[in-house]
Amino acid sequence: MSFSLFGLQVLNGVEQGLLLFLVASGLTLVFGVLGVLNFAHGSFYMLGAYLAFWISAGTGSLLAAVLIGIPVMASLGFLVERLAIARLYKRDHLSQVLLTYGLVLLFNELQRALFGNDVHGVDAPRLLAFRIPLGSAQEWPAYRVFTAAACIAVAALMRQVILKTRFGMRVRAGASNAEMVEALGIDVRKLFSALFSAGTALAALAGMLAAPLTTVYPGMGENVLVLSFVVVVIGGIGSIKGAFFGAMLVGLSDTFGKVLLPGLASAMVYAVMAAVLLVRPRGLAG
Amino acid sequence: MLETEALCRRFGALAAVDGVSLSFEAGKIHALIGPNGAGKSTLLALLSGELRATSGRVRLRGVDVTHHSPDRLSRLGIGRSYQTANVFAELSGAECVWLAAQSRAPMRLLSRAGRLPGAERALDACGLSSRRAIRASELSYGEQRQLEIAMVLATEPSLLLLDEPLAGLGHDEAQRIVALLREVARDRTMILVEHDMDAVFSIADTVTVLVGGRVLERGTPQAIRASRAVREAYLGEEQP
Amino acid sequence: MIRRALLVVLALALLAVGFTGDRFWLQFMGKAMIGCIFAMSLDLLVGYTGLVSLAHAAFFGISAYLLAGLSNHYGLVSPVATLPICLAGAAFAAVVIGWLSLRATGVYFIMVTLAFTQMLYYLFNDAPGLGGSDGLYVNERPFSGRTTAYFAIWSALVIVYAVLLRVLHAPFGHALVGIRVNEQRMRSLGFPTPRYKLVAFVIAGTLAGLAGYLDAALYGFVNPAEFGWRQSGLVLMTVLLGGKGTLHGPILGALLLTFVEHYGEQFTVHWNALIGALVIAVVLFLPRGLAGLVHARD
Amino acid sequence: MPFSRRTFLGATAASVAATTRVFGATKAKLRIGLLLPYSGTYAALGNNITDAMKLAAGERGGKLAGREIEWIAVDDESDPAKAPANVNKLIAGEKVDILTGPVHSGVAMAMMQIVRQEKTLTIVTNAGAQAVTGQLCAPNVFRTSFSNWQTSYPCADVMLKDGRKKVVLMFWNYSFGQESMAAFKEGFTKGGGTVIKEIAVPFPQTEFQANLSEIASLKPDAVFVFFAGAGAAKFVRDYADAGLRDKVPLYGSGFLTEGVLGAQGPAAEGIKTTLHYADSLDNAQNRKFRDAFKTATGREADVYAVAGYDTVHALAAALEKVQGDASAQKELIAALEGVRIDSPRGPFRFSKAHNPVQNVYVRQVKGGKEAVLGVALKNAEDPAFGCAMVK
Repeated sequence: MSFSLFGLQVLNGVEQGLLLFLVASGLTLVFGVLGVLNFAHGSFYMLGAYLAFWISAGTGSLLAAVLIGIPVMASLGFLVERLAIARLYKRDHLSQVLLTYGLVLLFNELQRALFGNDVHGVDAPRLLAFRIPLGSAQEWPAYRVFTAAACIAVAALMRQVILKTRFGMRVRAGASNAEMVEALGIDVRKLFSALFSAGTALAALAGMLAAPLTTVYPGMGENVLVLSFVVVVIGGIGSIKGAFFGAMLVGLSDTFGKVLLPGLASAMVYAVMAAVLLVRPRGLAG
Repeated sequence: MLETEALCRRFGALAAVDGVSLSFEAGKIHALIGPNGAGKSTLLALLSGELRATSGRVRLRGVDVTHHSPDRLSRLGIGRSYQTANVFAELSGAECVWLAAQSRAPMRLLSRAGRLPGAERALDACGLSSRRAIRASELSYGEQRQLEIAMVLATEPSLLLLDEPLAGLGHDEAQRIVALLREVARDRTMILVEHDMDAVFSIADTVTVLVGGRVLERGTPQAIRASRAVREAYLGEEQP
Repeated sequence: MIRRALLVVLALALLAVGFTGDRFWLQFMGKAMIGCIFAMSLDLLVGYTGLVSLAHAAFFGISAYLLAGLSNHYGLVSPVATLPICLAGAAFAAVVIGWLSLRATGVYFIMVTLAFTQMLYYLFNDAPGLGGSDGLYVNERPFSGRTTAYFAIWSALVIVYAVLLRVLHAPFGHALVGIRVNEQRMRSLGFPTPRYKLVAFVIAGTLAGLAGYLDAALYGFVNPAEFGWRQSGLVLMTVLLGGKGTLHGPILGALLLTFVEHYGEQFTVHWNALIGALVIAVVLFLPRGLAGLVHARD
Repeated sequence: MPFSRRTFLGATAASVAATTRVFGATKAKLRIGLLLPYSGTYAALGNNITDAMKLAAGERGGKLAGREIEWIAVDDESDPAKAPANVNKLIAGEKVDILTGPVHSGVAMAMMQIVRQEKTLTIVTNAGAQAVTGQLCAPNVFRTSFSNWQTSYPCADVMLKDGRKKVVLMFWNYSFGQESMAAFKEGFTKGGGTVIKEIAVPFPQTEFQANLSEIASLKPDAVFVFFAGAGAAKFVRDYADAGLRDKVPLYGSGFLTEGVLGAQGPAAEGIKTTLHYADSLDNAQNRKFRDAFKTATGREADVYAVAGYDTVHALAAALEKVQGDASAQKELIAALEGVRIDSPRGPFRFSKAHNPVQNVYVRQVKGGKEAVLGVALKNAEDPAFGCAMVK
């Protein structure tokens, strides 16, 4: 592999990791603070992508889709938390896994009923419909660069919110010790609702941003879900920073796995996860 | 019997136990006292293997056991109880003790368990024979503490580590436990962490005062009572 | 008492199906009983030891593939030879995967087991030499004829039930429950809990291997889809629907799911939503599963 | 003797009249089992096949050789792990006269295992696994769709004629992709071409960037790929986005653009593929079929629907030869073997291995539509490796 190709592949891996990070960040927040293993996170990603397709097909604007879709998905997240997740905080992981798995089945049917089974393409905003040369032979669409930048921006924003705001302080406190937060007189119910909505919105945002890149199809949430779990676990549950490095690791190992060990590429990511956990049983940040 | 040598345990920047070297003589009751956060429970957890020492050594009968797992230490004769009654709520008293006694038998997958004389003795010793069939969760708190000690005894330990065995008990119940502890300690070594100073001074053979993760003073109850340093650092702030 | 009587009636009813000779019911109930064995074996981990494993389908699949390999490449067919080899293979895999995964706890344990399942799935799915995504046939099957296979499965179910009952009432079983309730306490009492958990993991994995063996023997077909996390998830769902922490719960769950899958589809095209709603309802309102209902009446 | 749809329909009408007289109202319904995906990734395919089968039946007055039809559909979820139970449900439980389906090859393999034993008359309506009409071929198993070989082998010739000598292969690493590549390679190397790299992408992953960079650095004459469905949609967009479309021409088995042209948009322009059907095939049958399908379902017909459509027509023609008596299996099989129909895809008959003998067309995406450039291989017949029925 030539040096320039190597550099290109690193770029590919990082780019793949960034989008994965956006999905995984919501998952790790919910996981870390609420203690809930949310299998429906992938469904929120999928619904986000479908909304992006549906609204942008109607209005011709992806931006409009994001502006309308995010509040819709945040409300959906709020409802799901109130009606189902809130009853699980004191229950074991098995119940959480199964309840959210049940939600996955329901959301899949919802998608079928609302949008049908076809594969749809979503066009990138016209403003970004140009390409940037990358080396001599390959180009990158500007939209791909934009999503990568958007992911970095969201990551930076999240960092600011978590480190600098009152909400962020509560989230951090909740992640380390939920009982303590309660003892400090913070309304944990509200905090949890808000956080779950935020997590849902993050997943949906990731789906919307990804829609022009990935196309929109049934079952798209599940592939992403399993990979995000890998990211979260590698990073250490509840750690945004860990999720970031986990996403990079997964993105890079998947990219290089495909190029160097094509026969074992799929197993690669899981092997990396197993290896990380055998050395650090609570993830990179744990 | 049990010795520590420059034992340390850090949590990040905080040294909860900071260079503790102690020797616990066999057949005696040793009390660990000190203000909250002095590192007593941490020290106990280090001795029982539940926490790993950052540095330093623990020796049991001269053998280095610093990084042994809790179950291995238990099989070497160290039994331990916790700050709150730590019993199996769903099981009856007899079953709890019986289960504890099973830890000494080899792993048995298929055979039915017979009666275990050790378990019976432990139940008797703790005065729970008449309450044997009652579910642990339905016993009074004092009885649960008795049961916990019975479970430890069923593992036939030679050294007992007890973390605040009197915590949360009324006067009468505490008296009962103190009597029980005296009885139990007859042929065993005992290290206990306790806040009830009357109880400590009445049953302990030696008292060790920990402050800020270090040993401040060590001696007979009389000597400790008399120590000015202890008074200033500890007894002054917290009424015995 | 009532429960025991009901179970005996159920066992006899299942036995009676074997004498009908009806090819549909033989396979249908045969599959259902394999589901029972599979779910019971997982319950040993989930319900009794408190270990939520997503690797369970791996042992099912390994044993099934071993049978295919033995039959196709070595001409070994007789259950006397193949069953012990397949079970040993599943047990060995369980030792390795269990030993590695049990170093993690809680959610991390769930995720490591998921990683191993996925690794095996892709290994078998991507390797044409192992049949690839199309799977493999078991050219010669250990049991001649459906009726023989059915009775073999029935006997296996009864034996597994009896063995698990015995194990759970032995000191070992009590120790597992103790570990689920409070592992730290069990350790300080002197139980080498990692070893107990590993033994439980291996027993469960071996029994899952038995289920996989029977499945391959019944249908003569193995496929990587048997490894996937969806299969592991499905059997978890079975255990929870039926009621974890009991032996009859998983049996109820497996039978119920088999029937719901069969008839639910005729009821509505959105039958996956039906199953989703059922799962959610059970989690929220019947935390002890269907077995909880039976207990309530006891 | 291939005969046109019109004379064929005329014959049908006559024989319907005849059979009604013979069997009257006492004739039991014909039970046709459909083992198809109605949920999951392939649900759209399952629905199209089903609707086209019903459309064909409707064209025949809802009856085949005078017998009313009872459709028994089972959602196979494209899950091979559940396949044996689902097949058992249809064959032993529902006691179907004729089994049709599935889409997924893994499910087809499970199905083959059972139908070879049970001798149920089976018509495979999509899955292209070579073995179905190769190693595992059986007198009671027919296929109305294609074999993987048929969709890829002819493309080798097309590429060589276009002057592409050094190519990279890229495919989803599962049996469909592997078999397509093997067939292509066979034809391509025989014709003097060189495969400089084979890139296997784990199925069903849709992250292609790493491999696109590889292709860009290899600079081949062209790339031949196998992807389908959502993966195909994404691949084609990524390929164009990477700026490769204009530098390295893209070829593929027809599934690369089938059913996903809308999702691919302008990215698909210029891609050449080979397949036994194209939406724009210019013949009367195709126009009539597409109109009828659109009217009945509101959706555009596609290659999957064609297979369903032909299944019912072929079956009807054969059943008429045996007066609707599906239990006379030997005669029914012989009748099916003799069936010649004018399908929307062109002339259609079964080979000795019971796989379709059909034209394979070269298609190119022009203006968002699939334009037919010509016939890549006329009356393409699968080599049926390992089939005992081919002497």
